[in-house]
Amino acid sequence: MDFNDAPEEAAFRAEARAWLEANAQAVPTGGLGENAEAVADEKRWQALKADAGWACLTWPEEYGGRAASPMQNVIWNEEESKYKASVNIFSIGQGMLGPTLMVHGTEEQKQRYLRPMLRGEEIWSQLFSEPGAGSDIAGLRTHCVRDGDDWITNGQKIWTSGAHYSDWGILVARTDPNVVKHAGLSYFIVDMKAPGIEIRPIKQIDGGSGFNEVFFNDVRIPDSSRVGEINDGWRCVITTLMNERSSLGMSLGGLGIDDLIELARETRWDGSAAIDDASVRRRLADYYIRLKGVQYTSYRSLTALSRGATPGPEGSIGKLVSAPLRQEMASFAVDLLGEAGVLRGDASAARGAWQSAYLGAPGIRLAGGTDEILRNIVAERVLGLPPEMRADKGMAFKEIPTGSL
Amino acid sequence: MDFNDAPEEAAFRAEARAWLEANAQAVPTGGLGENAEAVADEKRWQALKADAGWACLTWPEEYGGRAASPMQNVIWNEEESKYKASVNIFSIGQGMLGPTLMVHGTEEQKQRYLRPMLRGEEIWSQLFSEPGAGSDIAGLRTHCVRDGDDWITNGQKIWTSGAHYSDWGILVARTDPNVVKHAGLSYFIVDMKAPGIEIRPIKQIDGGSGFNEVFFNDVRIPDSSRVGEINDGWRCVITTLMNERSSLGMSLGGLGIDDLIELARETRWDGSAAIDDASVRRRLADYYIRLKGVQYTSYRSLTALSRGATPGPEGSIGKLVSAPLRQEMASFAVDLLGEAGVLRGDASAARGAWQSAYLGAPGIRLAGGTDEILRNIVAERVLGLPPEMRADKGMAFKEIPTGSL
Amino acid sequence: MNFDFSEEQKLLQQTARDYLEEHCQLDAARQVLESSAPYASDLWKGVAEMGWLGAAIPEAYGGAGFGHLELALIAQELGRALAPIPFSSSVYLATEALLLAGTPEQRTRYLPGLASGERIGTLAHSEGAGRGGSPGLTTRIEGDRVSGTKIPVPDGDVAGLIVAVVRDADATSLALVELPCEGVDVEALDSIDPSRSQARVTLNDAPAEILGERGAGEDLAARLLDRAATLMAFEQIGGAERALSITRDFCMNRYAFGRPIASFQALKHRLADLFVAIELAKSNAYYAAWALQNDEPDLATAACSARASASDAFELASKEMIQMHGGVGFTWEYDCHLFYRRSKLLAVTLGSADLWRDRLIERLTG
Amino acid sequence: MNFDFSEEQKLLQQTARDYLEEHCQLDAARQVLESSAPYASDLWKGVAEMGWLGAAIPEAYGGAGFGHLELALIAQELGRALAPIPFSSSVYLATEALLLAGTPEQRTRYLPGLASGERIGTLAHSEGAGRGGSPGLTTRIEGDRVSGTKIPVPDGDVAGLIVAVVRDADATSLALVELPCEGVDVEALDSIDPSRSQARVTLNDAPAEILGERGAGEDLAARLLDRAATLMAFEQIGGAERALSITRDFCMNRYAFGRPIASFQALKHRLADLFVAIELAKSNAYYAAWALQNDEPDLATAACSARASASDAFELASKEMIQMHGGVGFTWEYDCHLFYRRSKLLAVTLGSADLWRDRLIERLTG
Repeated sequence: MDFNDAPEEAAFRAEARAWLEANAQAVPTGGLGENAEAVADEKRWQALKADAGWACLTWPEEYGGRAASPMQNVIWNEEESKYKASVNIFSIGQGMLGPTLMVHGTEEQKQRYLRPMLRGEEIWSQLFSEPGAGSDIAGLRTHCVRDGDDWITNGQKIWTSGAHYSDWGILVARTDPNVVKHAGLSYFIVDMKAPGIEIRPIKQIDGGSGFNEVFFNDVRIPDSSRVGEINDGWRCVITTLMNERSSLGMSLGGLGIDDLIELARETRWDGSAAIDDASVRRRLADYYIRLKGVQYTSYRSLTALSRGATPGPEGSIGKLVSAPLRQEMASFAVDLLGEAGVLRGDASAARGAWQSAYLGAPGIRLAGGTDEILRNIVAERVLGLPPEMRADKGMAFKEIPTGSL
Repeated sequence: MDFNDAPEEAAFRAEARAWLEANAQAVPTGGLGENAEAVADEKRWQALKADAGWACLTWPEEYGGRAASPMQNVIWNEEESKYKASVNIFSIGQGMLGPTLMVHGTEEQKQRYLRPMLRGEEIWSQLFSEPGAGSDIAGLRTHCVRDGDDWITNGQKIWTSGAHYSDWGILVARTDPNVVKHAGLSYFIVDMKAPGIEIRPIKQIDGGSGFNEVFFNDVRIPDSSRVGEINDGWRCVITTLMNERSSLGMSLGGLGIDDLIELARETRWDGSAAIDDASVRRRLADYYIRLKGVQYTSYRSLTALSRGATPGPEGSIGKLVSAPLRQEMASFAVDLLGEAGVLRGDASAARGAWQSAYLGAPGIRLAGGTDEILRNIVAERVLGLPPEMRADKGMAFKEIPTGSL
Repeated sequence: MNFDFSEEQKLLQQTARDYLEEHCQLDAARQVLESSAPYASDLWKGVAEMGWLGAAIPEAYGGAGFGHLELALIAQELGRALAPIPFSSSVYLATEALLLAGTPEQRTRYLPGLASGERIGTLAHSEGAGRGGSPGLTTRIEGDRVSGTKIPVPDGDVAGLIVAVVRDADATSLALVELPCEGVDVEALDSIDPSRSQARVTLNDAPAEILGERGAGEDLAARLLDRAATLMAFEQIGGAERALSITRDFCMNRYAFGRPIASFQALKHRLADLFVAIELAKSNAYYAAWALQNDEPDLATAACSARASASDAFELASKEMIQMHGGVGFTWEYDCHLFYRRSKLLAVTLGSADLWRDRLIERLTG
Repeated sequence: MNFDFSEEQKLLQQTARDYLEEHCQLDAARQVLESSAPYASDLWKGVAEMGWLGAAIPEAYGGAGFGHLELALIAQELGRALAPIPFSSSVYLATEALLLAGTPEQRTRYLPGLASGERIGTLAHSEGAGRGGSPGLTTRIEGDRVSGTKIPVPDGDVAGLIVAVVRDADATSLALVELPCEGVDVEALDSIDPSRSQARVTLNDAPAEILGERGAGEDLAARLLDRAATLMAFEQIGGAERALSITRDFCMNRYAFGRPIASFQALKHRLADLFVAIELAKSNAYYAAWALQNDEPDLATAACSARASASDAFELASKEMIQMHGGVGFTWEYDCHLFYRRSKLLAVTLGSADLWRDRLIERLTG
């Protein structure tokens, strides 16, 4: 057990640091794809990194990566995050879709798509969720009908991040409604600028709109853009999702336990600092302990990973704990401020950052696996408990009962 | 809305008080059926009450009751509890089994059993639960096979209160294993002294043994002791259980929130009273608020009852909230005392009452409907949510999968 | 004993519900939220015409003279509807302050306007982030002039009468400030729930008049807050019940894995827990309303129990509402966020649940 | 970075588990619980022979010289087995006190006996109900004599060496008291978990010797408790893991309504939550063990996190264990109560989770 870098890790870190320091002036400073200029800046930075061998570190060398170890990847991310927020507009492609193509794509597909993805020349979206298929992804209804060498696609996707600035998307659609739901899906690469695709931003509670609805109206997809066999798309979906949990960020506008402790120090309660209140102290301690627990758990996973273990469902713990915890912390911060806790903007402490966090937090509990799905994953895959009883067991998709919503 | 007695309520209360005052010297002082003498005392008191018209107040006059209103019954219980703990060794019979006999029994059965039950001459036990059938009562395996005018009974019951001093029991047993589980049960009156019945006390965590296991080895029950039709016993069970929840006590060795507040006042933390700690105060407040909520909820039910409403599943709320809360309070009391919190007996604060409560509390959460069953009841019967998916739906009892426990 | 509302009271409640279902669908809150309007003025007029603003005001002062039990039930319905009007400020706070401590002259001057809705009232006590005990107040009264900054003042931007908690050299008092007037500067502020207004009110030698006994402000404010908290608890319970009902219906009609998500036990049990939390809050609130109506000393503790359990129940309800709706629950388009915002606003206004728990123990243990 | 135990350490843990599965089934705790024996003496001898008592004691003093990471893993296995022996008192407390502050002479005198198990040690700090800060201590030292009453002293009835926290006129010190001796009266006491011993130790001018610097007792006791808390966290985690594992198996094999009760989502989700609580505690404990082994200043906060999360996890595990077992979980015959008792005992010994949370914030905020 050792928290210091091993010698080869230290050397790698020094190399990363040196390169970042030398190229610091090129780091984009804008928000996450908030406008065309910010996207262009991100693309330039990604290309610069790619040319120097700092893009998609864990990818195999043949696709432009350096086959780095998970630990090296973490070291790089730690160092890069000192210059820029580590989440970027390429992450869905590079973290989830690229790895899926590597496993299930044809040689032609790999050659065509992986390098531009790595260099940030092309941005990718994921088109899985639907209004009627969230946690139950395999219940999706968007469908493709064969027409010569093409598929004609109709339906609606939702929760698509960055659809408006993406070049390509990965679409999962139903190609056979007459078999059980998992068995009738196929996995396609789709041109996001194709005729018949309409993209509408979704306004969220917190005012942001990082997500979109994507409508498909007779969209033509050439069969050569299919990944994997017809009706065997679920296998690809699994590969994609296995890469998901670990790549999800858990930030909350950058607010952490230190900020909350600071807030409790600054805020006055009846003439004393709020942090002098025993109940406040105990809550802060409780938050701190859970956050540390999550952090050290990720170190344990990382250690396992670096020894060649595949990332297990234990990774779900991080999000399952952090997401509700962040909501709790934001809610507590608002309460801490007394009646002024409701105020936003300049009239509020920390310029309303906690209030924004309060409004944003519920989304974190829902995106990328709800609390409930994560608990099921832990229960079934880690503890080996029985799966839920299946009301749709053995039913053809088109026979499965549906509700009005 | 009025918390005072209405005039006729006040008159009734005065009448009850006067009788109790006049007969105070006859009130039993021993524990709940702890020995033969205590049982004899209880029987004498019950007979005295019965002769004066103060037994089973809500029962119809034809069986010795006075057809009192629920509100009058509450008033009587309030007044009697000033002299003795209101739970008594007759309550299972009088509160649950008697009312079932009134609905489903033959005229002969009613004439034979109800008056001695009311007068406390005969004590009754309930033989429902089994080692393999707790929450799923209809899954019980004790079975009766017809033999002439008798039934031959074999099997094992558990959690039978007072079996060792009972005269009669109500047994639910399987009379047909070839139909779905609810459809093959029958409901019998059984002589607790009959040959082949063996009673063994169950030792509980907290050292007490208020419950028993009851073994049936070829016990003969005459068919005339059957209540209701053959294989229609489930209907009687429902009647019995509907009378259960409301008759369950929720005491915890008499400890209440006042005692906990007192403990927090007396206990020193770093030179101050523990109750000066803001976190302790907030917890106490939280307990107080929940307890008051339960108390006032019972007043609301009582008001509804007194207006002729039947007791609804809302009654489950009281136990669902109180039982875990009592465990939480006892656990908190132990913590409050610091390292000395583990001590029992004279070396401990309140002579170890909180420690005993800590050990006894888990049982309260399990007896008379577990937390989980109560939540299902609220969810299904109050909120109208769908029932659990049934793995044993439509199956003959003997085909239902069982585990090794 | 009779622990229920009377048939007449229930009828009044049903009338209120019917009226609001017609005139205040959830879209009303959304419209105020999305526009620059501080409140729904048509609804305000309607509510005044229904006599609700003066529910607890004697007829002699232009009120309907119903009583506090009736007012509590109206509050519950307004909570259900997330009514975007300054009802709580004007009725639970300003009107109650006058009923509690006003001279006959003050009542005559202000209550009719408050009852008719022509004048909106509010209480100004908070002075910024944190919890301010009365001795720490910086808003000063000298003679008949007050100076200081109150923030946030709920509905302060639309108020025509402010009851301000103020200090002189050694004591706290309540003071009435009429608006608009010289020396009062009002600025509307953004908040978590823009369907209700918040403001900063700056007083610079503004003319004021003492309400109640000079120096009795701490006691009066505490008693006023007990009354307001009791009524607010009903508003919160109304909101919580509506959130539960919408969520229940959603879960019944939303299918996943071939069945209603309401059939998954984890959701069933949480919905049951939510129902229980609301029922306990309701029972506590009923008791507090009874104490309020009958001027029982128990109100001091009952208000705390009602308020803390109602705040917790509504917050839980709105959190679960979003979570159980899944992704759509996090969209602007669905109504969940209206509840999420409102529940937090109401939980924080008049002080957090923890503050009321503190107050409870203080009162229980003397 | 490498955040895991080494292969050798894991092997040692496996050996410990195997040994205890053979020599310390749950029946061992039950036997001590039901008898008047203060602890399982055969097991104690066996554990000594395995070298566990001296795991962190250098070989020069008769120990095995493994280190604290190894000791932590042994503690976890003893926790799993609910071992009814005075291990925590003798090893985490008395032995650690000598390692932390003993003179070479004191170590030479006591460590070999502690390593061989011939002498059982413990810490006497509590002085009755409540939380006692060091300045409030009433146990006095004058010259080389101590007087006062310590209650409860874990395993005080079988101890041959007590490290007592004592006061003189103006400062706190640690003092070593050898037993049996004149002026020391020991009385065994009944407790929630009779599978472990508790005692009242009354000192009347008992001969004593200062351990560590005179007057440094407050600091030394704090550092000692950090060490003990870290090791105790592993013991608690072991207990929690065992409770989870037994409960999981029970729920898989217990059928209701035609299916394993483990298939009911409410139980599934609670078992998942329990697993998560244990994993977080484990991660916190790993970090604390690393800090302990490497004498990192971080131990001051890491011990708090480890201890508080481990206490909570074990308490939750044992409560859920009974609840999920249903009625049988409440019987004497089933083992659930052994866990329910032990989890509370361990959570209270060395101070409650809340006490450690308080300590954490004190240390984080200076």
